[in-house]
Amino acid sequence: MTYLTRDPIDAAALLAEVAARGHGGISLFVGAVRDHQDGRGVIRLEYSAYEPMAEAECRRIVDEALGRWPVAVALRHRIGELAVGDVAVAVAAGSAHRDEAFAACRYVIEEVKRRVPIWKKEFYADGHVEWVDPTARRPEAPAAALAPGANA
Amino acid sequence: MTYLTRDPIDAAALLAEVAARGHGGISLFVGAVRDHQDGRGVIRLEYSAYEPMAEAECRRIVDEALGRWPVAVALRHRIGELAVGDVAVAVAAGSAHRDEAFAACRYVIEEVKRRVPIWKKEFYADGHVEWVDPTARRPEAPAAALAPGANA
Amino acid sequence: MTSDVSVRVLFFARYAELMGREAVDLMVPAGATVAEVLERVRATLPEAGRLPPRPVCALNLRHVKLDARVAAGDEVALLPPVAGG
Amino acid sequence: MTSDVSVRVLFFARYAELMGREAVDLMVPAGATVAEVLERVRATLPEAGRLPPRPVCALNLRHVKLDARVAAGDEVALLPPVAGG
Repeated sequence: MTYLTRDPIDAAALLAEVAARGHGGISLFVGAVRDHQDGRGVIRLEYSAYEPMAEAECRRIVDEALGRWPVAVALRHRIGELAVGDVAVAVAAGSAHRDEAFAACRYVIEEVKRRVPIWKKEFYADGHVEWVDPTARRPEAPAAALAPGANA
Repeated sequence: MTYLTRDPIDAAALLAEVAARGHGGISLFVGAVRDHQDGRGVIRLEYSAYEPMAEAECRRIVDEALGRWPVAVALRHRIGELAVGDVAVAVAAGSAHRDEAFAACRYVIEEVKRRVPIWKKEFYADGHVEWVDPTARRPEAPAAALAPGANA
Repeated sequence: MTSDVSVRVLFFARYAELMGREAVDLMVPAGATVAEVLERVRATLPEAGRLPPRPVCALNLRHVKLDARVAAGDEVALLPPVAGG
Repeated sequence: MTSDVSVRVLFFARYAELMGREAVDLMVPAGATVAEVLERVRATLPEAGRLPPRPVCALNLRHVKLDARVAAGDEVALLPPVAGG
């Protein structure tokens, strides 16, 4: 696996991956497990994935970023069981200038959250267990919104 | 000194400073010394500062970010002699949600570059030495643009 | 005359729990759409009544619309709302 | 009748090189503006002719407009275009 990992994510290693002598700016985003969600205490969670598609979709997203901006990009998403504070995802984008670095980093994390088939089961302090559905408060997105070409 | 340092900047330490159990997102920006500037090869550079004002201005910028967004912020700017690839500045912003983390991180780095009295002397491969003037291609900003209240 | 082909349908996360399984192999007419594969799933497995009417689907590791057509050996995946990051 | 007060004027980076010094102590009328302090600098030090007509200035560690007024013991700094980050 290139983009998915069952091991802890080392954010500093991602910085090193995109560092280059011509890169003046690196934007790094680190997503960690919060201790709360919608007002409920979270104890731990499990990420699962449609692994071959998640890998392919991550590669497509990274390639899209490389095509749009003159950047180097590193991306890692952890799967398996995570505790509060654990890093779930990290994205690093390095470029000669910070505008491109920020734009590429933001693009990758937004697309990862929107498109990559990874699911999260949260275990709450009150004993409940739930699959997280970020679309639950909005109408369910039609499949067309996720079809190729819809991001242009 | 709190925000200025003559020692190498440890970006991972800044991540740790803003990590908290309620923080799901951390945006980190790392600015490093590029090997080129306007097409010329850069060998090394020296950052100098009006140190007490630079410290005060960094604190004001961080306080502004804390007042605008529910974030934790860490900021470090290196001064003295730096080589290509050395980290010159790092900003980390942690928040419950990534929008705020990105916004605060971006705000801090933009304001640092705009307002903090730090100067950069670049030593080029061709033997030239120059004070970097980011305003050189635009009309010189009037003092009023930097006066208190002008950022609202 | 149309020949039938075998496709594999995958269920993930909450859908796997609703279905009580992670996959099923089905025969469908060659050139059937993903929507027709879903109809065959519903006709074959009663638990499929718990799935949303138009789930997000992938075909061979790519998101597709429901009018995409399948071929022999294709892998169709039903994807609950994703929650990575 | 206005009494004179002492203020310290600081030069940094390229301005320090142009001036050949990093600071000068000057007497100015109490309540003088930063613009008037600059005039006094120009009247006192010929090298000040190399400075821009309206440099960015700070008074006691804060950016100010040129009409800000100084008091005894104040520190006025002339700031070349900054280049941090």
